[in-house]
Amino acid sequence: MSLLVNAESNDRHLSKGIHWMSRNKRVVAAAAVAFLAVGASACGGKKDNSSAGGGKGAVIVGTIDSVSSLDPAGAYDYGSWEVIDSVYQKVMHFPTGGTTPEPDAAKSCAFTDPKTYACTLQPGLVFSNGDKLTAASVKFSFDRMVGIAAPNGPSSLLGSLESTEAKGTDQVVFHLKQADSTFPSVLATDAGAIVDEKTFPKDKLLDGSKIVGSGPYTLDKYTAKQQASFLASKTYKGPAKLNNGQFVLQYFSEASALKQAVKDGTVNAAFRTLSPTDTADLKKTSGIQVLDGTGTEKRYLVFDAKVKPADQKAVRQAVAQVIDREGIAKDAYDGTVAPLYSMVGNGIQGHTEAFKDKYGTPDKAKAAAILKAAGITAPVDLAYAWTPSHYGAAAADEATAIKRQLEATGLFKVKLSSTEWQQYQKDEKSDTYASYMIGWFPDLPDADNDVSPFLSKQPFLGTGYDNKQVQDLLVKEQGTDDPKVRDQAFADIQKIVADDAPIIPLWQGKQTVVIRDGVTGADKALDPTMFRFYELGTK
Amino acid sequence: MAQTTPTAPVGETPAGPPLPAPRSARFGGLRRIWAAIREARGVPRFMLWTGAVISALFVILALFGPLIAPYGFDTYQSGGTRFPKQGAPDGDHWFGTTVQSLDVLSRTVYGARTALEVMVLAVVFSLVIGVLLGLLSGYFGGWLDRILVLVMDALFAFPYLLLAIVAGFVFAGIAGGSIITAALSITVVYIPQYFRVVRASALSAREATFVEAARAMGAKPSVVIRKYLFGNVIQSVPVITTMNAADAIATLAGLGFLGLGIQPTDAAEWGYDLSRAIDDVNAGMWWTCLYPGLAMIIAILGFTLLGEGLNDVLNPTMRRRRISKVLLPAHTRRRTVDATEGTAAE
Amino acid sequence: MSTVTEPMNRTADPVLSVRDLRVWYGTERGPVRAVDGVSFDVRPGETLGLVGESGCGKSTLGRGVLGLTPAAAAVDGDVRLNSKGGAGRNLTELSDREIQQLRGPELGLIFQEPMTRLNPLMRISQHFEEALHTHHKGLPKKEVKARALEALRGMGIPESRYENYPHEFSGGMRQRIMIALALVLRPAFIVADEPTTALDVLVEAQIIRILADLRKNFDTSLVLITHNLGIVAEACDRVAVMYAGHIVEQGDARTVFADPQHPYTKELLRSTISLSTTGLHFIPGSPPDLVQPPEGCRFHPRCPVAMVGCATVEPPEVTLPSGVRSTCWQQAVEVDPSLADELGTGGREPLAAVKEISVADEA
Amino acid sequence: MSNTSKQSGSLRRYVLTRIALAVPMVLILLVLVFVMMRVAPGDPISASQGGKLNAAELAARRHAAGFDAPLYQQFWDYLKSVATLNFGTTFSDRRSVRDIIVENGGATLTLTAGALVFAAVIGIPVGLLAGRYRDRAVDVTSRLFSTVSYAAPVFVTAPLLMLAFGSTSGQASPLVQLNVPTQTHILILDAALAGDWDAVGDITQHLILPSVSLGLLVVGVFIRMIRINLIQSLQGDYIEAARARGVKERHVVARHGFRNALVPVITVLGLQVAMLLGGAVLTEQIFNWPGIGRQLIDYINQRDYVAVQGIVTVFALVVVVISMLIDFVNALIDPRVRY
Repeated sequence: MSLLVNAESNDRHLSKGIHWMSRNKRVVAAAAVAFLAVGASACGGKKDNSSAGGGKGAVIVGTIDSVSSLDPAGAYDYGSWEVIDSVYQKVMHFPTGGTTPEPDAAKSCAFTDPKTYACTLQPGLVFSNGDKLTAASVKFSFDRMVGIAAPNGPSSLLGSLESTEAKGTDQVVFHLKQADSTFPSVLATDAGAIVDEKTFPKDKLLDGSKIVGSGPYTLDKYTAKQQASFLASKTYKGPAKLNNGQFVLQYFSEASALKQAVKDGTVNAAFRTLSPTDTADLKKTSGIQVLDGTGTEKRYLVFDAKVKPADQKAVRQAVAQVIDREGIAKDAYDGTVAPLYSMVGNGIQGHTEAFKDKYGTPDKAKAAAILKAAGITAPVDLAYAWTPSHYGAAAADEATAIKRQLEATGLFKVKLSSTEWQQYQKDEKSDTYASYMIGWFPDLPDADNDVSPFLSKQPFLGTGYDNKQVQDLLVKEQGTDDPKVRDQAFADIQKIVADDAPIIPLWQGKQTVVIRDGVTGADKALDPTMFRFYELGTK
Repeated sequence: MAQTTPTAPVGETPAGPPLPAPRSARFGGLRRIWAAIREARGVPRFMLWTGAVISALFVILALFGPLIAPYGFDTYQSGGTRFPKQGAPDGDHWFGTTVQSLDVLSRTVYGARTALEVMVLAVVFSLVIGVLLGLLSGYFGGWLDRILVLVMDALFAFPYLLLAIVAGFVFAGIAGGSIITAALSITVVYIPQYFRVVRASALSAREATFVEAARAMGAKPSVVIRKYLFGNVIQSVPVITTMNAADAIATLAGLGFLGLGIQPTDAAEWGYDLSRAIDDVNAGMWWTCLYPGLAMIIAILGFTLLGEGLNDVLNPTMRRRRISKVLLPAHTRRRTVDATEGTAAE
Repeated sequence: MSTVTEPMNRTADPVLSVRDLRVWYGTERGPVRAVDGVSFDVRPGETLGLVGESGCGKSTLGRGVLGLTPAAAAVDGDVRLNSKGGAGRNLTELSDREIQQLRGPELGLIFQEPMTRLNPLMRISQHFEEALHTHHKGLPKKEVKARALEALRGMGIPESRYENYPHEFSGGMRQRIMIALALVLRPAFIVADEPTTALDVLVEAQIIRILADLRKNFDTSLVLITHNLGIVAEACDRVAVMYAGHIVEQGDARTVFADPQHPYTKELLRSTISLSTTGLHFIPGSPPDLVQPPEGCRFHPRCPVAMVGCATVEPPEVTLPSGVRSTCWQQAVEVDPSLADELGTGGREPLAAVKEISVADEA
Repeated sequence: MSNTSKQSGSLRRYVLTRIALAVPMVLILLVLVFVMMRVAPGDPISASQGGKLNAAELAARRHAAGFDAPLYQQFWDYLKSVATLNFGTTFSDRRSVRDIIVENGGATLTLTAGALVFAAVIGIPVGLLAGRYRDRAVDVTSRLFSTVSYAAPVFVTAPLLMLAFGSTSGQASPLVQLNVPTQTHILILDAALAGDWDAVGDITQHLILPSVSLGLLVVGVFIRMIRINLIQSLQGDYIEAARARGVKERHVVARHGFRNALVPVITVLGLQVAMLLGGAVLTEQIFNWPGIGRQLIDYINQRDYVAVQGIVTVFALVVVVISMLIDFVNALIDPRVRY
């Protein structure tokens, strides 16, 4: 009915001689005006956003990470842990610059026996909502983590945890399934985040962004995939010394956009992850500094010893002999990664330069000799697989670089094959590839975490490499927390691996943070274990 | 393809105006198109020929890419010396080099090759499938028609780029990012277009008396479809085809840009090169973005112009009699004879 | 001979007098001589029937008078409009603006195809309001509606339909609305271009009656373009027969029909079915191509009585005692044998042989 | 007015039938989307955890997440989620697609609207001129422009625009985003409601480049369609009739030409919204625009097909609804449609 009335009135207008066109003209005109106005006010807007950088003492950090869960039980990726680490407290933590865990919520912790780890909590800990943090809270958190075992959660890190026991209000005892020297480190990861039993449901993940922890910050405002704003917590009692009252995580979809933002000054800092080109360009930009620190990401060239020609040790060795890590770092990554000569990451307790010691600098003569000795006629046809959909765009460059290096020696003919990540995982496990590209992000800054997943009895990659001696060494190092014993074990493992070359470590990522002038503490914040947002400040 | 066999009821049917004469049932459409093209004038003519020339150049570039391009699409060194990384245009590399120290010129040329392959495949696929389904649906009608229409409309309702993205994502997962995959993901987008057009004209032709007659004479559906509907439909197709060709290039690049297209190590693809070039643009390196971008725009432009021109020429409502001003010769007054006085007067 | 109209026609001088009007279209192949030197008069309240095969230039002539020819056309000649608004000006020399102002109040046009002539998005009321507003600035709304309804009533359209949309009317009603739209401005002169061809017989009769009444009610002069001789006989005072861009014969309708002079008129009359004729007669061949019209008399290729000379020399226009004017050598030579010389020696031999061939070509 | 009730009745009838017709279409759409997503390989778990866990662990988690449930089960859940306008909950970050639409829809809406405004402001006048003065300079140039703008993909124009006008990414500066209280989830509205005009300025400034890049995608089509339809409507019989009644030329063109050209134009332009939604995906990606399109790409990369399925469904539904609205508008403008 009302529709009709409109029609009617329109026609009345028409008959009064106000015609459609004139009306249309007016509409267009209005629109035009609006658009111009937009333009004008835009110019007005410019002033205010250039000042965004310093405003309100907040440090704004841009990133292309994304958050999958604000609840520790569902969070097992760097993006989420950036939040978790700031909002929640853990029994242990890694001190800035260190890789050996120290008490955080705990006053003290120790192995009472290889399978029992006991902690005493700090007195008077409270959550940001005022609830008390007691041994019960800790037990609740760990039981919950294991109980929910969320598909996207980190519960697998607690694989060695048998049960958690709360004695009184401040005593927590962790009973382990088997001896696990890395358990203290596990407690220091965000798998050990302590949640408020009054806020979090016992058997399911918490929905929404109203999260409560006892960490250095509270989550003030959260817009998924856009922005997370953190305010210094008034109730925090812990080792961290905060250099800012508020920091903001701004989430970007594209590295290029992030780069532009830090260039424009709409963010004070950019962390994870700019393209090599961007980083190179920003280094040249005035008013902007680029800081490098050791990262944890590693890239391995993995052989499948069940597939020809990778089944022949000589072939693997020959590749290890000629592969030029410096070249890959330069050609594919503009030096944003560092050469890696051992499966154990640089700066990790127990790291040795095993591959360098054995093979020295790339040398095709030696490689040729190795092949000759094994009676293999060059060139060897080697298939190398990589995936374009999991390791970023530069993966393509890395694959090409490897192909080029190997073929340059005339000893190999490399056939590149790229497969979408889903299929890639299946193929790699089903011994389809002779050699392939694998990236590794260790959960703990512990040598064991770099080697055991690949060399244990059931490795989760198709390596076809089964070495009893190595497996025994692994059991040995996991059984003790005596540094000397463990270091020796790792040294032996790395030596054997370098000799058998089932996996050739290629590079270890650098963490790069880009800051605008006036941002302080970035060097300290850039910690291999976890980025320390509280170290950042503005002059 | 049997020509008019005596059994075919062609001879008996009156040559209805909307239909080509029986003998030229299959080529009549094309002939008419060619005639229309030849008599094109003015803007349509301009668009038609510019488009044609550009498209031709594009095709040549693609076909003879290996001869034209100074290097291969994945060549990174010559004579042992490695190309500069992101080197600015100079004597050796007129268009500069990429982040992978590949020659931009060569990448661009080979990109045309890839684009052409995918384009041709996509158009052919969608043409064959779309036209076939359209004819069947329009000719037989019934539940087959109803279902097809629903499905096609549903596909049509999708934002086409979105559809291509989803399709690309599906196919890429199944078969990896090959040229065929890309072509298929694009095909999905265009089938409905052909289907609609073809079905519409098939429907109208189906009602036409001569087809009725032909069927009454017991002509096999295949014959009727081939000789009548196909000849009738053929005219609307060229326009869509060229337009889609243009679209296909853009869509392919779009997929490549989102990393859902062809694998970078398999072929040179403009969209992928562009996505890699975005970083360079922000770093003030214009050449890696400009040349593939330009090449793409020009290629699309060529086919679009061609399509637009064809549309103007073939679409009767757009056709228009050329204005040629008339100059009237001096008037010769008609002589009059007045019988009322009975004398001739000048 | 009707006695009512005769004296009026003779005395009053013409509302519209056309002399040597030419309308040529430019095309790829060269100019099409759609109207090529046409002269006629229309007196107040008179109805002139314009007949001829389709494609002979009838419609073009009508539009040419109203200055509605397309951009590609060239028009010249002398079209005097002696009505109040016309003031004896030559329409072919007026500016677009001036002629536009004359269209409606002075010159009306009724179309062949009524279905598509009304704007589907505008109510009937809006059509009338538009027309009246254009030519009578500031006419009060009530007045507008009153006049519109009056005109509609005249055409037998009920008031209740005033606010309806075109698609809600039948073809005949639409044509009546079109006529009402033309009449509401009381033009002195109306061209009706085959107003009934698209309509069924009953409606046709209706429309024709309406048109016939025009001159009684409004003293409007009318040029009625048609190929239907019956209509002419029924509704027209005078008739002009067109062939290939020329008027070949014109005069009092009854006289012409009773005693056609020009061979083409004869053929035309024979080819129309009537009770008298037995079987269907048709004129062999087809109208000539107006880009290269035949030399001499344009009808000679199809003319049953053509003479050799007809093929080369253009015939003069002969005004016969009856007042009928015919453009044909037959009459010309009868009236003034001396003209025969112009046809050259043997020019009066029949052209039969030639004709056979030309007909053969056509077949 | 005897015809009042009749017309409104017919209009109502028309609307109802049109809605009824849309239902099967929607159903087909749902099936299509569902099937596509099931044909699509991979799952969020192996995508996100693939590098970290061994095969057995992965399988266990896939089962826990119900990715191996029977298809009819999954389809039923899907239908329910659509029926409840919830569209499912993303796996990778456990947001309900409804929330995604609410939180990110605003951004997409703003962007698309901006693009439409730009396209309309440029396209409509130019198209009308081109159609009115066919084959004159204005026509030829506008056609070339439209063809070029049509030929240039977003991801080519966008970087070039960035290069030319200095790039602005995101729908606003982080601080503005931070300080504008969220009410409508349409940032520019929220800012206006909060009376923070600097923010509005900042937001609009960020809006311009993306809208222009996206608008260029369709402005060509705008021009082309308007031109063609105007030309065709100017060839209409009623145009000559109007001239014969001595209607002023500019009224003939405006009232009879333009208005009648409008009907098909509206339809086509409406369909362009679909095209815009598609283009928005790319634009949002490039300009870091926090709209639905960008979410879609994120979830595609995470193989989160619950999310992709939900978002795609919403997109498709939006298009269906829009095309329905267009028909209604046409029914209003053109009385014939109602019958």
